Amino acid sequence: MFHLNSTFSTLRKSEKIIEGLLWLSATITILVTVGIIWVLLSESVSFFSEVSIVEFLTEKEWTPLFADKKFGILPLVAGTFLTTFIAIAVALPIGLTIAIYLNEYAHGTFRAIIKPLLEVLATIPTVVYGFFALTVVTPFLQQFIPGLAGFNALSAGIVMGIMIIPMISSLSEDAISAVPRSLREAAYGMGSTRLQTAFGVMVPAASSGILVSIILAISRAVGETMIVAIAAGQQPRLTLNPLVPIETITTYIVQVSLGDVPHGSLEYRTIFAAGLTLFIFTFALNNISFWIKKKYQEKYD
Amino acid sequence: MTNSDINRYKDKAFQIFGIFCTLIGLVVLAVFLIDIAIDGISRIDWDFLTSLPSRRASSAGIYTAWAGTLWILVLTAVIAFPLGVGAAVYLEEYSRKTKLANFLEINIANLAGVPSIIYGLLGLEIFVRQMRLGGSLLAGALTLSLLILPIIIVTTRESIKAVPRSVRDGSYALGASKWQTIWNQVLPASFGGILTGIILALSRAVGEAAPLIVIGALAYVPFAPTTPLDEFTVLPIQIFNWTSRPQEAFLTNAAGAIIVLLCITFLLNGIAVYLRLRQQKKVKW
Amino acid sequence: MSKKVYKLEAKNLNAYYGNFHALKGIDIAMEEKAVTAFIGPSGCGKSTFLRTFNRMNDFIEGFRTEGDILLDGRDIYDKKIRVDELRKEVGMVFQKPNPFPKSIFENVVYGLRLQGIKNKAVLQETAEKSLQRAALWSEVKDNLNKSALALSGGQQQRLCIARALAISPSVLLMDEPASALDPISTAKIEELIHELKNDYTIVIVTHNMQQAGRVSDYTAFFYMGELVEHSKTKALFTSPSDTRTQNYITGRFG
Amino acid sequence: MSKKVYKLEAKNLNAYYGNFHALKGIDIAMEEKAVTAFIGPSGCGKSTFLRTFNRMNDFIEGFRTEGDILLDGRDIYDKKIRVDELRKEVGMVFQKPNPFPKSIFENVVYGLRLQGIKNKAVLQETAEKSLQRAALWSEVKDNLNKSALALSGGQQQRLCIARALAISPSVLLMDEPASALDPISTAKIEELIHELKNDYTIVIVTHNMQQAGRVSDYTAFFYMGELVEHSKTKALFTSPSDTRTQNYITGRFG
Amino acid sequence: GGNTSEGENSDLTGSIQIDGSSTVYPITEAVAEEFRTEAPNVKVTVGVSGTGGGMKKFTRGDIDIVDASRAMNADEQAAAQGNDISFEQLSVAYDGLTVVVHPENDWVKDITVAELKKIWEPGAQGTITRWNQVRPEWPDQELHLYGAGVESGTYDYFTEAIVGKSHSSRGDYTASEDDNVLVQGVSTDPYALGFFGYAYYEENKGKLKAIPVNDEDDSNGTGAILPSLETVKDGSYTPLSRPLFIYVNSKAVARPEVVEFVNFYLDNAGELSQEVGYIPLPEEEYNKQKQKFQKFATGVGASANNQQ
Ligand SMILES: Nc1ncnc2c1ncn2[C@@H]1O[C@H](COP(=O)(O)OP(=O)(O)OP(=O)(O)O)[C@@H](O)[C@H]1O
Ligand SMILES: Nc1ncnc2c1ncn2[C@@H]1O[C@H](COP(=O)(O)OP(=O)(O)OP(=O)(O)O)[C@@H](O)[C@H]1O
Ligand SMILES: [Mg+2]
Ligand SMILES: [Mg+2]
Repeated sequence: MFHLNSTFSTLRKSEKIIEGLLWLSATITILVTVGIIWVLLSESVSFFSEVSIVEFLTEKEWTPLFADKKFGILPLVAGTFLTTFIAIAVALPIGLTIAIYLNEYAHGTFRAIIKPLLEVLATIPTVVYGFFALTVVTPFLQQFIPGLAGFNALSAGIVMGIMIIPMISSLSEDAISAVPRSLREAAYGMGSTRLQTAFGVMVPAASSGILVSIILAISRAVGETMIVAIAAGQQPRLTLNPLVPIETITTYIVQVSLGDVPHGSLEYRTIFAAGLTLFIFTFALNNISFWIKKKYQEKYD
Repeated sequence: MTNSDINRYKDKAFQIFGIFCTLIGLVVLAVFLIDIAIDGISRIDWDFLTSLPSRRASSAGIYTAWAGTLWILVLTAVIAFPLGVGAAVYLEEYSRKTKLANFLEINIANLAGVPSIIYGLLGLEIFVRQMRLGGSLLAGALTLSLLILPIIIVTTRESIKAVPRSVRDGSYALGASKWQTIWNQVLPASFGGILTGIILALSRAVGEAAPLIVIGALAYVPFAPTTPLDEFTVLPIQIFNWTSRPQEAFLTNAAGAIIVLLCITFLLNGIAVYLRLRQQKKVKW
Repeated sequence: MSKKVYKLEAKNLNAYYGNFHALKGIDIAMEEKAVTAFIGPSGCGKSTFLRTFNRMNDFIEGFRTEGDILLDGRDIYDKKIRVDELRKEVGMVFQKPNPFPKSIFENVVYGLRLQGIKNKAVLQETAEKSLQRAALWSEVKDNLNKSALALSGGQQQRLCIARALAISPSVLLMDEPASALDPISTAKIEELIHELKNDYTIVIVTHNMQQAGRVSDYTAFFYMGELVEHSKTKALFTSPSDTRTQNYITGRFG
Repeated sequence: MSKKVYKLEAKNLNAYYGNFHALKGIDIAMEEKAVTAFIGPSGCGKSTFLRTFNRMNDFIEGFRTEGDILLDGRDIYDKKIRVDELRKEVGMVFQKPNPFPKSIFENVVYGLRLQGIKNKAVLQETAEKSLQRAALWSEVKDNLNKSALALSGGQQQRLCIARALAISPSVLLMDEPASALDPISTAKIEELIHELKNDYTIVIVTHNMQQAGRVSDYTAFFYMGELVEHSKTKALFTSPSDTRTQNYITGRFG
Repeated sequence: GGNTSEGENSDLTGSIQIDGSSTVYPITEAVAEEFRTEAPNVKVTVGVSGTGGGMKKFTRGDIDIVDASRAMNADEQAAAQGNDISFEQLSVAYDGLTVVVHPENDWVKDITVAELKKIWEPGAQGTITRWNQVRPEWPDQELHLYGAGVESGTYDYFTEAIVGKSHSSRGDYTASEDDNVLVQGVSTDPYALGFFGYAYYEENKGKLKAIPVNDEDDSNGTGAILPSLETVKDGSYTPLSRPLFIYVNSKAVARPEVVEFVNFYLDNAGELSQEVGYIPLPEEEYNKQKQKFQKFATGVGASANNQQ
């Protein structure tokens, strides 16, 4: 007979406790979200009691701190979208290429050195990046792009892209190297070149991890503040032209919350409305990518 | 040209492109490091590391700032590591693929995109005001922990996922409980990936100024913190503060402080790289 | 007269992967301290059935069973049953070798460590004994701290067998344990199975009918999720009662 | 008289994993359109040797060879040799099934896609032909778009064989291709090997001496990294010239 | 160091919490630093969460003193009252806003307040876009504007002084909270016109050209006047010099270390503010502030005593 009510019941109890603790850790993320929504909503509600949502969403100007106040969030959304897009356009090809190159082409020791070196890029304070964009990248680009303003979305986006390269390269490389060796062998055994192995087998097999790295990178770009605050100007403007000054939601929020605007005023509350917009924005983005990922995974899992 | 020649050229071309991309990263990094070093290395000396803040750039030091940064780093790691890994383990190993799990997944990815300043506002409301921690190290570390939690969770989940089913099966078949399997097999095998995530996360935390300012971290603190409930400043605040001063000499100070900040993160990275390498030698399937 | 208690029993067992009906109304009872071999064409459900005995299928999303599986007369799908205890009782060796990314020694003593055994001498002794039984000791005794992943496929599989033996289960499930082994190691394993059946109840999935003939007391033939025939091995191989079995064992199949 | 050109040849081949001397001075020559079986105890270096023919060991850090491996008289470790071309010429089936996490269809046509073939009809036709040859067609023909990972072990392995056949190599390396297969599939694969040797040169690693006897024209016996004996299969099994071979094939070993 | 301090005051202990404007921060930092030699056992901490954030904390009673680059507004006063906090406003220095152009700009010799208004008023957006629209003899070139971020006290003050109404200006200019960023912008753009703190001009004289401003009011100096220590201090550089403040909590002045600190602040603000790039108030103005504080401190002290 095998025994069940053994001395291991303490073990069983601790198993339950551990599971409970783990569950608690996971649900903390919900509490954080609830907290954020609460913080954002509590002030946004009184904001929207003074400013109509229709105006907020359709007005094409954002001038809440001027005497002539206009509360159209679109210019900030456009700025956020623009810089994020540029950053991802820089970071995705470069980061993924690096990940594949390191995994499939580079020698093991080379990879072991390069990977952490690149990760340093993500650790440089963003203030430094901001000044780099303003004082190095913009003047450099101005030599080729005549119409480029001193403050612009382009330099800020490019530098932000450089900053998030290691997010994509390191996490994607991790994902690719976690693909079982047998798959790689199968691909090479069929006469694949390294490139074909990478794109035909490794990248698809690691797609979930790669997608995650991209989402994280996008999220980081959306939430980044200092680079855009310093290098992109602070001019809310409804445009997708990367050559002119713009303002992003994050920049606006940090400027106002660290600025001299009286707290509790309508002007101050705009940051919560803007924050809420960003929150909804990323929420939609994440839902879409989650949905894509789901669909994609179901096919092969 | 035959098809296979084309493939070979593509392969070669990609290799060159790969080297090129890697070089871009490295060159930019080198430019940064050299630029910062040129600006700031001369400023770093014993006095700079041991002096208190001052209006005179030449006698201002970063003692309280780096002490605060170290405190924040350690506290944040201590808080965020178990929380993040715990949440990831729960989501990956325990939770069924239910609506709730889906919701949690989206929710976490979502949190990763919330700008840091909003975490600052959250921390101000919850930790500083409701929990009455004031502008203390603990309040700061809690705020930053929430900020980096999503990064840790997401990356940890990915590395847990990468542990082959067969290893888990082997463990369960020997009578291991769920937690024993996780503790003895899954976590050790995914340790390398988890570390990468935590480093990326902490590196982000260590560079943040804005949310800490919002929760009430200070710029001028003439004493190094001795308990988690003390007031504090951190290097990024000092750097941020100095870069906005009119005097050129403060910019040099900022560069010096950046070097110190980078050294701290290098040290952190170094430890992690070492652990990761050791790990990769052990785990290969 | 009280009903006879078998070591392992399945009663009208149905198993499903989602909508796919993998096991169809299986009834079987296995004697204690006997070797039962499961044979049948690839994909017929041998592995699926084997894995219900230690509930390894629990992890597969969408997998579910109907009917009962009894161990010593107790339903192992009962709510009160602790799966980890069950698995200590019912050891398993898998089709593909799956050593842990640890040293050889740590692989073998893993099960003991789980039970909280820390005594170095005990661990050492058990490791040696188990490795010897699995016919691996002589090859690795100088390298116990080497990573198990550096072993060849066959060595890895023998290590997995040693690992399962170390916790002395009363039932041993083996899913083609020798399919990656050379004849010499296979012979040793077969010999070992002979020895072990004095103390253990063994269920082995195999494709090698010679092997089934050599090692097993009973043989069960599966076909497309059904248990076609279950009887003494000799009887099954010499006078199968079902034509499908007949066709299969004479290779006249498909 | 010009020297005879063999399909595959190894000349004084030594191979090392770091400091471990895995293959010791191997000399062998294999005829075109013949089946050669590698046999020998687990860990003797069969897989290692097999994998030098398509340079799959290149990926293992610390692995290196001395001596020459010739394909059609050309040194495959020559700088000018293109490894991907070599591997199209020298197909491989592995010990553990390793299907891509793609659909069954995409697995089979993977090699064709590599070569830039996009014609739907050609792909479809090749897929069907290859799956039929690998004795899998009837089981999967209605599910070509199902994920290959949902197949059973045996089905997966047959899929891998189909995949290798689809690019029509001239040499086929098989590392225990049937160790996860049931007798019926195994018989089919063996039959297939018989058919294929009209056009292909086949090297097969096997633990099953019956299998070696059935499918191969030549057999090479390895022992502890050495090639002990290489001759016509019948000759090797009936009158081995080395006592180690004798001991091994009679199971008197170890 | 402080000229009126008489050696150490080492028996004074406690802590003083200050937060608020990053503009005022350098002065407070300098004072706190000097106060360390005066009273080594008093822990003074200074934050930079902005005038808005500082005021919020101040009106909730979280901090003792707030640095402010603008006066407390009505809402904030109400909040303070609601929390039973009374306070005193003290001026500590001037910040001279400087109008600057690119150093190669050779056409602008001076500018009038009216012209500035023409450039910066809300109606100018989209219409005043070229230099010659401001003054016909200036070139027909694009006009690029740089200025403080709209959330800053600097912007507050500039619009008040130039346009006549706080927060009333055009929006199509390059704004930055960080004046160094503006310096960078103006010094690389030949058609730029910008404004920022005097200290930033002082430190970057080589890269910038300051423009004399004419307020067309001869009662406080005739003609166009360049910002300088003297012109700001004597009040002739108007209207672009603004005062910077600290506010002191009435409850805090019950603590001797706070009183000591504020006195020390007012004693030394002149010298120290100049050292960190701001412009001191005239001497008599500091005396007035001190008297004001004296009255406040004793008055509050008395009422506190009365209540006991
Ligand atoms: N995880 C799964 N999801 C869905 N179907 C599965 C899963 N695992 C196995 N099956 C299907 O269940 C059937 C039985 O599989 P099982 O692995 O038990 O076969 P088997 O008899 O062990 O075959 P083999 O000898 O090839 O190992 C097969 O048709 C297989 O395709
Ligand atoms: N990656 C590796 N690193 C170090 N040693 C290895 C590696 N792979 C194999 N070996 C060693 O080389 C020897 C030959 O291994 P190989 O896999 O060629 O054996 P095999 O004859 O194929 O055995 P089996 O029949 O068990 O598959 C073994 O002793 C093995 O331990
Ligand atoms: Mg099976
Ligand atoms: Mg092998």
